Amino acid sequence: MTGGGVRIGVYVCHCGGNISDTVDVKRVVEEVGKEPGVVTAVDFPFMCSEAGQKLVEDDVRSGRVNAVVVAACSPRLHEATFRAAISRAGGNPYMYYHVDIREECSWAHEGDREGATEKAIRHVRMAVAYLRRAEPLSKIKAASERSVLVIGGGLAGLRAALDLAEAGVRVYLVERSPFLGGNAARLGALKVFPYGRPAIDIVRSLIGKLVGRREVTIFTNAEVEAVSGYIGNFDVRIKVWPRYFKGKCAGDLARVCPKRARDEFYFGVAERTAILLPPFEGAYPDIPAIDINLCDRCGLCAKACPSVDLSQEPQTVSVRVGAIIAATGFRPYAPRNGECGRGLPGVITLHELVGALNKFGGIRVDGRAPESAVFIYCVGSRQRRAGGEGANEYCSRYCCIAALDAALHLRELLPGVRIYHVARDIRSYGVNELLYEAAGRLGDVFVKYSEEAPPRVERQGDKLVVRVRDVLTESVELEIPADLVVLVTGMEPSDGTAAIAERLKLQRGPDGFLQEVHPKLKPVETALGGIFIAGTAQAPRGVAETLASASAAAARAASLVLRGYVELEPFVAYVDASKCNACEACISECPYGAIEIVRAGSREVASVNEALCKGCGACIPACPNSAIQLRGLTSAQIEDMIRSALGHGRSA
Amino acid sequence: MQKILERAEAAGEQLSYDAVVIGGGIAGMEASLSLADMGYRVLLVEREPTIGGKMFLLSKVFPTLDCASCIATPKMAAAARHPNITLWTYSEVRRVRALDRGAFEVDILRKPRFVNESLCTGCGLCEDACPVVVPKELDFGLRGRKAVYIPLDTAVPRKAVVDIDNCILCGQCERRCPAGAIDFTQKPRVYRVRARAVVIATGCRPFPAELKEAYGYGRTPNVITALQMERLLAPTRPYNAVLRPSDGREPGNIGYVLCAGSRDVTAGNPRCSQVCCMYSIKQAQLLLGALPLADVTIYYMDVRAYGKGFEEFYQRARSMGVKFVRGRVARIEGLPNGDVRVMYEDVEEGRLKSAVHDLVVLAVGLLPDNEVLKAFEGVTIHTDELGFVKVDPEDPVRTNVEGVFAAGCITGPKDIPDTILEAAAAAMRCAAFLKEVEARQT
Amino acid sequence: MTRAPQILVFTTSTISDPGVASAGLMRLKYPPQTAIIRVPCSSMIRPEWIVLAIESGFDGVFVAADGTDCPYLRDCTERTARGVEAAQKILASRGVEPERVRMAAVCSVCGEAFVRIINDFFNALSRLGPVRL
Amino acid sequence: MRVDHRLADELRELGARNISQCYSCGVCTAICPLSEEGREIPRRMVRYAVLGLRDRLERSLEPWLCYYCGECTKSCPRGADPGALMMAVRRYLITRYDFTGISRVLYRSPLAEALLAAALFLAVVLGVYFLHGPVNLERVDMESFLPAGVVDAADIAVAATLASLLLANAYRMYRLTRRGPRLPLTAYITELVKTVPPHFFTQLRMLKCRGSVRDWVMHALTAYGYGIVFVLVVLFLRAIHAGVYPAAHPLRLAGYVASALLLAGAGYAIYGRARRSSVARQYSHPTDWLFLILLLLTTLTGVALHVFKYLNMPLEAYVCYAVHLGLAAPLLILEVPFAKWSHIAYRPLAIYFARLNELRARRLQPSP
Repeated sequence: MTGGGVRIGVYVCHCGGNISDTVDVKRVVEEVGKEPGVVTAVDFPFMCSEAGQKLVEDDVRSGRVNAVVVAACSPRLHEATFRAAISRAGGNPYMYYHVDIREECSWAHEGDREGATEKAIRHVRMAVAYLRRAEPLSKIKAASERSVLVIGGGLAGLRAALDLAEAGVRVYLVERSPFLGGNAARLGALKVFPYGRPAIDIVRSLIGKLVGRREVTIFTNAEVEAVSGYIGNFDVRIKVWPRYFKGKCAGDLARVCPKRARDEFYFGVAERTAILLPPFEGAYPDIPAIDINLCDRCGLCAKACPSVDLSQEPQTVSVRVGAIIAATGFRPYAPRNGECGRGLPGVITLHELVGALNKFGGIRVDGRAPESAVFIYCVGSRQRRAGGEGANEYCSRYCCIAALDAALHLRELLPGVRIYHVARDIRSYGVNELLYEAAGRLGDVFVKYSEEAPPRVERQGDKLVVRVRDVLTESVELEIPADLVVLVTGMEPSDGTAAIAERLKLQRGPDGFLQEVHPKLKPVETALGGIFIAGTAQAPRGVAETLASASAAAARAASLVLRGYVELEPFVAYVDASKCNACEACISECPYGAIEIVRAGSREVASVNEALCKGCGACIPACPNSAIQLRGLTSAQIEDMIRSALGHGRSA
Repeated sequence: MQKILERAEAAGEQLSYDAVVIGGGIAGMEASLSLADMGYRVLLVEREPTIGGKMFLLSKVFPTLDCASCIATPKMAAAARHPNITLWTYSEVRRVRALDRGAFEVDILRKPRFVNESLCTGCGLCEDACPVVVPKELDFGLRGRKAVYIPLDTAVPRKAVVDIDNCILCGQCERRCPAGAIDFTQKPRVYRVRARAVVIATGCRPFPAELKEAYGYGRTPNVITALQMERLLAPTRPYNAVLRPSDGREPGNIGYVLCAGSRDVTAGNPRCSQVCCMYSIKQAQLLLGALPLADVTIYYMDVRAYGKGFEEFYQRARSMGVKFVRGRVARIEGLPNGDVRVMYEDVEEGRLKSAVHDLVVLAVGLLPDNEVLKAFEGVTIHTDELGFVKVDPEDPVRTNVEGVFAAGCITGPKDIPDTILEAAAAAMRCAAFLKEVEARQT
Repeated sequence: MTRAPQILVFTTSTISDPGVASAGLMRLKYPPQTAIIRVPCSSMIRPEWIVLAIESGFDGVFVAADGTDCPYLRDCTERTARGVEAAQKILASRGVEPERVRMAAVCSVCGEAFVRIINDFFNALSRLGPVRL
Repeated sequence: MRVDHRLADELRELGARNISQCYSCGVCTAICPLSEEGREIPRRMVRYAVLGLRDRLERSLEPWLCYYCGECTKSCPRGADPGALMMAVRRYLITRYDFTGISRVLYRSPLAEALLAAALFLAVVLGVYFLHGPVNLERVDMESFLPAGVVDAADIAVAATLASLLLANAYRMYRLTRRGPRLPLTAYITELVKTVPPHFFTQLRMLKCRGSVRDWVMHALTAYGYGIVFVLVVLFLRAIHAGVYPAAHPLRLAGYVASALLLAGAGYAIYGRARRSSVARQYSHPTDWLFLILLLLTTLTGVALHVFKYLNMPLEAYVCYAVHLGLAAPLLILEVPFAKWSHIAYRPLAIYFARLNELRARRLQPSP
């Protein structure tokens, strides 16, 4: 037996049947109890419950056990739980190995009791082998910056930034576009949950509270270019693009500029020039910016306004933060040409409708106010992906509600309009049901289609016609004449979300949105410590849910940075100086520059800077002498695990 | 108990906290933990003898199908252990007075457990000794409990409590307890606590299904609520199997009636309860796992699978063979052999139909558990027509009273992921408020 | 009756291990004759470990790499591949089929892909029969 | 099928106030005691209404199966009042069956209805005023004031008009609702005999409605009371005028009983509507009120006429008679073919036509 006095306790969880229905936990306990070094092996219905944790604590406290194996669910759920339990009992939390016998065993091998039980035994044996060579470790403590970087100046970003600032945290808010407000500002006069106030009001109010707070630095027209460092100490490089404006301007600049492009603020239904004016009352900053990609530097604006300065250069700003919140938002799904009539005159998306209602205070088709409008739901959402390019399988959550909201708004503006809703399920969950009810009360007609028979939109003379089989009416094919067809499109991750995922190495789910660690245990945390996510970058959601998730992310970031220090896992590389001959092979392997050659007495050896080392282990195979090792996962441990897996390791 | 509580004495101690969190369910726990992690001192008050709220009674939770206990119990343990959290279970908020900006006076009644918490080890011997059996509330009457009992194995604190209303004072538990923890001399005490902020997280109560007369709940034994089904499916369940109440047979054919007490003006609730579709789909999946030969039919109007991963979860249920019938059940009647007939229109076919099930589960909606709002003195917490606390559109955890926040189902029905986000948000907003109050005072 | 092939799987803590776990979450089936070792990043795997696994009785080794999702390294795949190739060479020199070592990127939600790959690998190893050292 | 938003508006005018509230849960159909597989009501009618599928709606006989017990409305989780929709659909169908367009006017404009009723009333009263015979003020002499022959002639004229109108409307109803091929003539006759008389005389289907026994009884009593009076007036007017029957004569007794039934029935209905005692009586259309008021007043004036006759108050009796006839005219001429009373004919016919459609459908199916 190696490792001196390693006394191992093995605890096998039933997970209330999730495991024990498939894995014979009694046999696991019996088999691994025979392993050398194991002093106790028990099973328990819920290891993660207080009583289960107490089992571990009692054994550790009494000194009976000084190394622990818990075989339960995924380590990402409860590894930290049991490490904490061991610490509480006075043990070393790193004398621990978490074996997953649920996701990677009972759930994957349901119905194969023998196979699953064998696998569970094998994995616990490997864990025991690991622990026989384990040594007590302690966390690396590092000072943490009391500041947070918030990426994205939309609703979530604004809310999170304001929360943090109010809690006394220094905040850097970076927004890609020239103005704060994001998609929520573009909803404009549309009222949002619980339908007391228009969206723009909320955005304006948040901006008003945020701007001028001394804790807050806002970068608009800016991008996060690079992030390095680690939890508590991120170095962030921000590129700030020039606005080409030094201040405000009197006069109508929009007239001066000859260039034209679609105005994103109104979802492309209006035109703008290359001079981007503050899009709404109370926008920040309140000075214009030039869209330099559109601008041909004709200089007309510079003549009209002394504030224009076309000589401005991009700047790079570096900041140091303790945590990062990614609130990079969504972009509306863009229907393919031909999808539900996209491309025909009079067929627009929900966002375009919203843009038009806000820009023009109404909508006109061929110069006339529409007498009838058809909303087609689930365009680009809830689709089977087989063959269909671009479509999304997920439900975008907000669109039913937004469509109802927009329809009610439309009716307010055009009282006589006839509105048809062609939907699959109306998902006006919770209090939003009242919108559905109101739409019905006011005479909107609801038609439902099935996934197999999506509605078709055609042009007949000067009218549009929507053809749909109504499952509520014996599946008769209805022909709904319409002046306006609104495609209710869902959310997709924004370009900013995709870019930030790439840059920060954040994981994305199958739906493309940023992935949290666990929807209930760690709902705003990412796999990378110190980086949190909020709002629609994470999943489609409405305004209230976006605000809540933003405040939740702020809470997590605040509790991290307010402490003033962070504790990092001790799993970093170290060099066994006696084996190292300073060949420098490891140095070039390290992407973080964490290894350097130092003098150790009479000779030179490699040495690892623990704060910079991320513990990836990339240096390990480089060393010809196996001098460089990873703390908590040494070559010897891995080799023992391999040997023990099939039962040959016992004699080794 | 009522009589005993009337004789409650005022406790002499003057306690003060940064925040009092009312309700120890998932929202209250999460809010407390978040506040405590930010360095604030929290008093978490729970009415029941254990924290955990509704969540730790559940089986598994959508859309990940983790066991609810695996999520809830570690949080319960963490809340009980956090150095910044004081946990008072079996305690009721009697009065909340707003004295000033950021100054509340909260009277809290600590009910006697008749068990010395510091002595009790939760061994359960008293339970064995007690001769009184009454229906167990946490199992919705599906099984019995003793007059002295530990609420569930996963309870926090895992301590016994004497149900004095049903206790016959025979003293058997007292004699049996090896720790000498049973103490019938305990008295209720009212503590006056100063707090700078209050978080309301009292959650929801299920719609009382008997109010929907056409569904026969209470008269037809094999019509149960979804919460009862949760208990039948949960790992801490009463029978270790899914059995129907009338004859203890394994049901082979189960019907789910959605919107029982929601989206229904005749039941007084025109709103959607937001979670019933998903928990029904989840239960259907679990039932297909527990009873591989069973048929499960879900009667629905709109399947509201709106959250992250929900639609995929719904599609999975369909592919597993759960039958979805569009049509709201109009009437339910019990048959002499215990089976249950549901009458509905299959809306997609336009046909009047009826079906016979072994067991029918009512997917009951959620109503607010807002008793505590009456305790507020001098200020009124605004609620909507159903009694849910109204919040600010800009700050969906802020009530109309400054310094009072609300999170979880008390502001509207919601699922666990949303509840957790909202609770953390409430903690954040509360922390910002506390910071501001601090700044003004210094 | 031949023994089912035994496979050693290297996974990475933040990417491919969640990917393998997601197969379980989706209740996808693959052979239980698998043993999993978690490492932080697949680039850390030493070729000797792979060789040791074959010597210790495993019939195949599968490296579930991070691919482009790797949170540590941009060139994680190339580095991991280098190690795998080195191991294959050593094995080949000892008369062991290099096909007994495979690698593929398994993203954190790629349960289906993992199951497809591992089942395929399992079948391939069954066809190869036991290791002849 | 093209949707038509105007239909819902029309039906709204005819009393379907909340129908766009319907979210198609199907509870109304499942709760309706008269709904049966293959003849689902009311949700299907609701869909036709909100979508404006006129053809489908006009082809439907199902609306005549509904007796407005109110179960659907009571159970509707959205407060969409499907019962009122069914009533409105019946009104709409009456206007569709009626080729003259008068029902449409009656239903759409309470003012036109009132004016028409008033015009008929005045025409009759003035007619009596200008055309009456010698006024005997010594004793009540109805025969010389207004000879039975004249009244009978008017009766016949009215009856013929009404009958032809009703027949024409019934034929239109038949044409609108016919589905399938021609049947052998015998089938038409046997089915007619089997369905129309029993349902006409009993309206038995109404009993299927839960808790409807009292309504059915009152309904039946009113109808029978009316029937008796009708028969008496048509067949025995001369003798009645002459006052030849002693008090205990069965014919006179029958007259008394019938009057009492009519008074009770109309009174019950008016009371119920005024109190809004049940779902069906929550919202009354002006045509409903006019019908009931006319019925009540006609009966009351008839009774008064009788009283004046036996109290020997000639002038009062003559005036009363004129008013009575004046009231009876719109009651018969407006209500029977164009409004409320046409139910009496359409309901049994609907059952008959439905039966015929069933037979046709059966013939269309290849026999197994």
